[in-house]
Amino acid sequence: MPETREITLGEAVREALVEEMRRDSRVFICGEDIAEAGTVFKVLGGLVDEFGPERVLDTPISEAGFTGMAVGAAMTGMRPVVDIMFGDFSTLVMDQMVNQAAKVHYMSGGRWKVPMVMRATLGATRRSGAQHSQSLHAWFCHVPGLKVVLPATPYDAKGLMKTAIRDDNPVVFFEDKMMYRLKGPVPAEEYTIPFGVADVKREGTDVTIVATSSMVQVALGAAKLLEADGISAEVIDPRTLWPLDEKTLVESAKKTSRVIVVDEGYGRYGATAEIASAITEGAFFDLEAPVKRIGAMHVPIPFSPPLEDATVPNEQAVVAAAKALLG
Amino acid sequence: MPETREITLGEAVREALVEEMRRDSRVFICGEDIAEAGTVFKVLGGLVDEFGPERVLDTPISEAGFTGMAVGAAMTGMRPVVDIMFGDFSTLVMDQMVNQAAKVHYMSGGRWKVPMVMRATLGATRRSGAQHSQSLHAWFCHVPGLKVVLPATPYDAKGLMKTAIRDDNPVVFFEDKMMYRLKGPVPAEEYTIPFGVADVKREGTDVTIVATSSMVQVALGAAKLLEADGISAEVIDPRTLWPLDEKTLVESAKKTSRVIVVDEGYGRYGATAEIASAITEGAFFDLEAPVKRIGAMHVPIPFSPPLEDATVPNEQAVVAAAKALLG
Amino acid sequence: MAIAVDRLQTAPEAEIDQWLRMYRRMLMIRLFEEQVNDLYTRALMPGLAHLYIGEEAVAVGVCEALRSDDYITSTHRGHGHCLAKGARLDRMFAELLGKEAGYCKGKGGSMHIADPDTGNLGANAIVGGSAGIATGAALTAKRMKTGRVAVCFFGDGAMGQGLLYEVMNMASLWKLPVIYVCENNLYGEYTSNVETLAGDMLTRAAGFAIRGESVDGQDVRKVHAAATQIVERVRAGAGPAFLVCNTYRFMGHHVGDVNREYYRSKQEEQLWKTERDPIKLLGDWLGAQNLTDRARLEQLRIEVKSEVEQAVQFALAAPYPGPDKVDQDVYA
Amino acid sequence: MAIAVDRLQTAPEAEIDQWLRMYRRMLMIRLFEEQVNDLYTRALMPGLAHLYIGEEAVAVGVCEALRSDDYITSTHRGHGHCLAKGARLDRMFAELLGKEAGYCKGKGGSMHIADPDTGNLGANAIVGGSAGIATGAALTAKRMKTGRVAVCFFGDGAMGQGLLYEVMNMASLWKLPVIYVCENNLYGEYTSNVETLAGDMLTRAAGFAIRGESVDGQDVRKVHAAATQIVERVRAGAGPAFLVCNTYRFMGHHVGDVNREYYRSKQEEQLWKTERDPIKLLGDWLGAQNLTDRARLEQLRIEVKSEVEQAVQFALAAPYPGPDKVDQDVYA
Ligand SMILES: Cc1ncc(C[n+]2csc(CCOP(=O)(O)OP(=O)(O)O)c2C)c(N)n1
Ligand SMILES: Cc1ncc(C[n+]2csc(CCOP(=O)(O)OP(=O)(O)O)c2C)c(N)n1
Ligand SMILES: [Mg+2]
Ligand SMILES: [Mg+2]
Repeated sequence: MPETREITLGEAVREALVEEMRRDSRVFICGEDIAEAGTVFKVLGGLVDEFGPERVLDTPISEAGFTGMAVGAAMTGMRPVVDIMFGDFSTLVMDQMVNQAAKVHYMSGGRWKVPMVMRATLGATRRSGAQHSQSLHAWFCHVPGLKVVLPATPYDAKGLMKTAIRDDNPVVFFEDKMMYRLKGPVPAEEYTIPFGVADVKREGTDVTIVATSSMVQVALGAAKLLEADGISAEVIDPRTLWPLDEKTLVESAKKTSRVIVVDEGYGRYGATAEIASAITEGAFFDLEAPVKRIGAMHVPIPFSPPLEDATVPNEQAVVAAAKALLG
Repeated sequence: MPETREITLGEAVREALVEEMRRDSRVFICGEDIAEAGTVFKVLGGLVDEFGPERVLDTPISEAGFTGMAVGAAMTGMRPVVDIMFGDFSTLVMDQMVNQAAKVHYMSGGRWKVPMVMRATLGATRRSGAQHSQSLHAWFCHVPGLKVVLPATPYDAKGLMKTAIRDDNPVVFFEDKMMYRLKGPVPAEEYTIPFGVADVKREGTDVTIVATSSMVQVALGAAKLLEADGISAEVIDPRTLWPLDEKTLVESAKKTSRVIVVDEGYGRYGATAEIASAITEGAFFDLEAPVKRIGAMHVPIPFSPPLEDATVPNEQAVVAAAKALLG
Repeated sequence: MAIAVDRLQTAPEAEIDQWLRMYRRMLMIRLFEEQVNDLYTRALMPGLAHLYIGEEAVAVGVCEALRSDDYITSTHRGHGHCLAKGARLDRMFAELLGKEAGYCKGKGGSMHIADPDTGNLGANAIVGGSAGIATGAALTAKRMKTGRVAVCFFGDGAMGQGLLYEVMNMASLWKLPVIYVCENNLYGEYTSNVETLAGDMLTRAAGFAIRGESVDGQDVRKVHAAATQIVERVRAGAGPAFLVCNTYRFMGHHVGDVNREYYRSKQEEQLWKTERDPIKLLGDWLGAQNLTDRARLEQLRIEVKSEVEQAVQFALAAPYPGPDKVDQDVYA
Repeated sequence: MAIAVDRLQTAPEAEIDQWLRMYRRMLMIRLFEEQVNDLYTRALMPGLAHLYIGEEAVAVGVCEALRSDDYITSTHRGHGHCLAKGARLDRMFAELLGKEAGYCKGKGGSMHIADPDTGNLGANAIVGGSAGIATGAALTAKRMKTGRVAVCFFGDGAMGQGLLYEVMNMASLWKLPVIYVCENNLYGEYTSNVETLAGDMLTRAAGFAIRGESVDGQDVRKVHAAATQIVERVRAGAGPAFLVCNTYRFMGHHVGDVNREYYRSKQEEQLWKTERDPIKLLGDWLGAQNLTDRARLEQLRIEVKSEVEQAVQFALAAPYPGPDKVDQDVYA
C-alpha cells in the first residue's frame, strides 16, 4: 500500500526540488540567502549540504541579473530554478521574464527554449508592509510564453513543482508564504501533476467557489460554514492559471449556476476578471447571477494589522457572497 | 466663436506638454532622445528650443533610473513627465512605478505625494518585433495608486494629458504609436478632460462596442460596416481605464443588451476581462449574451507582416462578433 | 580627526555640545531599538523589524552634518536614520505598532517610515529602491536652487542592484547634490558580502567619476568629519559623492534572527560589541579628553531611557486606525 | 600588432588566409547591409533595420577569435554579429523580410535573429537586455565544463542599463567565461555619449574587478589580436573580461535616419568614412605588406556581391509563413 505522510507545503516544495535535483544534474537553484540560510522562509534548509554551493547558488541582491542569467543558462542546457524571495520583487525581473524568457522560443522560430522556473511568494497578513505582501501573479498570466502555477496544498505544491521543473518553458511558480506550514498528505512515491487540470477540492451542488492559492483554504472554510446553513458549495482550484482549465470551471458553473471567484491578487484587472469572464462566456445561459469576484482591496497593502486584515478576502466575505448569490 | 483646428494626435500631446510647461515651471520632461531629436516618434520636436535642456532632459538609456528620479523629483516639488519610448520597456520600470510611485502616498499615510506622468507607447503592426509592439497597460491598471489613461483621438490626448500633468498622483499615459498621425479637431482654447468619464464616440442601439486606444478607430470602422448591414452600434471609449467609468458602460449595455470589448492588449488576463466583468456585474440581467472580448492573440508579437496583422483585432473581427451576438 | 581637534581648540563649548548631542542621539537610537526588540520578544509588535544597533554612528554622524531641510532616504533598517534626522520617538513607536498616531498613520510600518517635516523621503523595503528617489530629490534641489542636499542611505547589499549605477551615472553627469552613503556592515541578511561583492566599492563609484571615500563607521567623529566635508562640497555644487561607512550590526538581520552562528561567529560579534561599540567609543573619548564625566553620560542615559519609555507607553496605549481608514490615502 | 607581425613570420600562409577571410567577412557584412538599405529604400523590407556599416571590424575581429561552438549575444544592430559568427546570407535576408525560410521563420525579424547552429543566442531589441543571457551561457559553460566562452556584444548606450553591472558582479565573483564587448560608436540613437556616460568605461569594469581594455575598433587586426588574447585567458578560467572597441556607425541609427546633422556633423561622418573604414584599412595594409593585390580583393568583392545578390533574390522570392504558423512556437 503506498505510503502517505503528512508534510508541510514548505517541505513539499523542498522535496520536489531535491528529487528533481537528484534526478537531473542540470537542475540548479539560485537566489538570495538560499544556501546556508535555506531561504528566509527556511524552505531549502540543507539543500546546499547535499548539492553543494554550485547547485544551490547564493547570489548578490540582483534579481534582474540572476534571472537573466537563468534565462541564458536555460537556453544553453541547464534547468535553473530562480528564487525570488518576495513576489513583490517581480517588479525587478519583468524584463528578463517577459521580454526575454517568455519570448525567446517564439522569436527564434522555436529554435531556442528556456526551461526555467521562477519561484516567488505571494500573500498578505504577515505584517510585512506594502512592498512585501503583494500577489502579482496576474501580470504573468497576461504574458504569452509563460505558464503560471499557484499550488494550494502540499500535494499540489510537490507535484506541480516537479512538472514545472520538467517543463521546457519558463514557468512562474507562486507559493503563499503564509501557507508554508500548512500540512497535508503527500505520497512517498513519485508523482507529478499535469498543468491545466483544475482540482475539485470539495464537491457541491449549490454554488461554485473558484479559489486560488491562499484562498483555497478560505474557500474551504467558507464551504464548511455554508454547509452548516444547508448550502452545498463546490470548491475548485485551477492550480495553474495558465494554462487554465476552463472546461472544469465551466462545467461546475453549469451545474451550480452560481459562481464566486476568490483570489488574493488585487480585485481590479486581476486574475478573477479573467476567470469570471471565461466562466461567463462558457456558462452564461446557465448562470442565475453574474459571477461574483472577490480579490484583495484595491489599496497598497497597509501595515497596521486591523487594516491589513481588512484588505484580504476572508471566509465571511465568501459566505456573504454565496448567500447573496443564493438570494 | 471658438476656433478649432485639425491637428494630429502627436501634435495634441505636444501642445498639452507645451502649454503645461508654460503654465507651470515645475513641469519638466525626461527620457531618451527627447531633446534635439524630439523623441523617436518626433512628438516633442522643438520643445528643447523653448524650454532648454534642463526642462527637456535627455537621459542615458536608464529607464529604471530616470523613472526613479522622477519619483523623487515629484515628491520634492517638481512635476515630471517621464518618456518611456516603447511601452515594452515598462518591464524595466515596474519597481519604480509600482513599489515606489504608486505606494508612496499611501505608505506615508498621505504625507508625501508623487505628481508625475509616465508616458509610453503601445500598439503593434509597425513591424517592430516582439519587444517593441506590446500593449501592457493592463499591468498598471492592476496597481492601486496609479491612474491609467489611453487616449484615442487628438482631442482626448490633449485634454487628458493636461489633466494627467495636473493630477497629484502618478499617472500612466499610453499613446498608440500608430495613431500619432491621426488627425482630429482640437479647440485652440484651453480645455481639460476629467478622468473617469467615458466618451460615447458614436451612438447606437443594437450593440455596444467598448474600445480603447487604437481600437477606437477599429470599432468606429466596424460600426460603419455594421451600419451598412442595418446594425446600429454604439462605440464607447472609457479613455481612462483607471478610474473606470463603469456607469456609462453599464448603461449602454443595458440599452443595447449586447456588448463587445476590444483592446489591443493581450486578450487573456487583460483589460477586456475587467471591463467585461464590470459590465456583466452591472448589466447581467439585461444582457442577451455574454460580453464578447476581443484582444491581441496570445502570442509574442511576430515580425512577419501577415502574421503580425493576424494577431491584432481588426474591423472584420469586430463585425463578425457583432453579427454573432445579434445572430 | 585633525579637524575635530582643531575645532575643539577654537570653539570647545559648541563642539562639546555637539559631541554630547551626537552621543545622546546615538543612545536614543540604541534604547529605541532595544525597546523594539523587547516589544517583539513580548509579542507586542506586529511583524518584524531590522535593528540598527551597532550602526548608530553612521546615521548620527551623517545627519548631524545636514540641515534640517536636507533630504534623506532610508532602508528596511531605517529607524536610526529617521531618529537621527529628527523623528520623534512616540510617533516612531506608534508606527511600528500600526497605530494611527504613527508617522504614516500605521499604514507604513517599520520599513516605510517617512516624514516631510524632517526631510525624510521614506524608508524603503526594496533593497536599493530609494536610490532613484534620493537622486530625484537632488535634481529638485538643483533646479529649484534650494541649496538642499539629499543623502541616500543603503546597505552593502544594495551594491548588487543595478538601479544604483544608473542613477550614479546621471547624478554625476548632472552634478546633482546627492550623497550615496553605503553602510557596509559586512552582511546582507545571512550572507557575507565576501560572497556577493566583486572588486572594490570605491572604484565602482570612480567608474562614474564620483569621488568616494571610506570611513570607520564606528567612530562618529570620523563619520561626522567626513560627512561635513562632503556635504559642504556637494552643497557647493561639486556633484555627487559616495561614502562607505564600515560598520556592523550587533543583532540579527531582523529581530527574529537569533541563531546566527551558521553565517557569522559569536567571537566576531563579541569583538565588535566590546571593541567597536560606537556609543562606548565616543563616551570613552569624551572621558579621556575630560570633556565630560561618567555622571553626565549616565544622566543622559536616564533621561533618554525615560523618554523612550514614555514614548512606548504612548504608542502602546494609542488606538489603531479605524476600519474606514483603509482605503483613504490611496490617491492624493 | 606585434603579435600579428611575429606570426606572419612564422606562419605566413595561414595568417594570410586569415586576413583574407576576415576581409571577406567584413565585406560580406558591408554588402549585406548595403542591400538591406536598398531593400528599405525600395520599400521591400517591413519595418526598419539598424545597419552595422563601419563597425564590421568589431564583430569580425572578435568572432574570428572564437570557436564555432562559443556563444554570442547580439543587439538591435546585430546583422554583423550574426554573419561574423557564421550565419548564412539567404536565411538572414529571409528573416529580415519576414519569410518562413528566415532564421526565425520570420517571427523574429531584424532585431531577433538567433541560431543555435552558430552559437547565436539571439539579437536583442532591449538595450543591454542580453547581458544576463550571455552571462548565464557562461555559467553553463563553466558548470558543464564545455570549454566554451560567451561573448556579449552591446553598444555604449547599454552602459546606462543597471543589469550590466549586476551580471558583471556575478561573472566576476564566479569567474565565468564571458567577454563583455562594448561597441563604442559614440552615439546612442541621436544622442552623443558625451551627454550620457559619466566617467571612464574601463574603470567601471575595474569596479567589479574585471580586467578591461580598449582597442581601435576600425583596425580588425588590433581587434582580433586583443580578442584572441582575451578569449584565451577567459577560456583558461581567468574570469570575465571587458573589451571596448572604439568605432563608428557610418549610417544613421536606423535606415530611416537620413538627416543626421542635428546630432552629428557631416564632416565627422566624412572623416570616419574616408580615414577609418575598416575594410579599406585592412585592404590597404594587405597591399602595403604585399600580402595580396588589388585584383584579388576586387575578385573577392565580385564573389561576395554575387552571393549577396543571390541570397536576396532567394529571400524576395521566398514565401511568407502560412497563417497557421502564427500561434505555433509560443510554448516548447
Ligand atoms: C530588491 C530586494 N531584494 C531582496 C530583499 C530582501 N532583503 C531585505 S534586507 C536584505 C539584505 C540587505 O542587505 P544590506 O543592503 O547590506 O542591508 P543590511 O540589512 O545589511 O543593513 C535582503 C536581501 C529586498 N528587501 N529587496
Ligand atoms: C531598454 C531600451 N531602451 C531604449 C531602447 C531604444 N533604443 C534602441 S537602440 C538605442 C540606442 C542604443 O545605443 P547603443 O547601445 O550605443 O547602440 P548603437 O545603436 O549605437 O549600436 C535605443 C535608446 C531600447 N531598445 N531598449
Ligand atoms: Mg549589509
Ligand atoms: Mg552606440
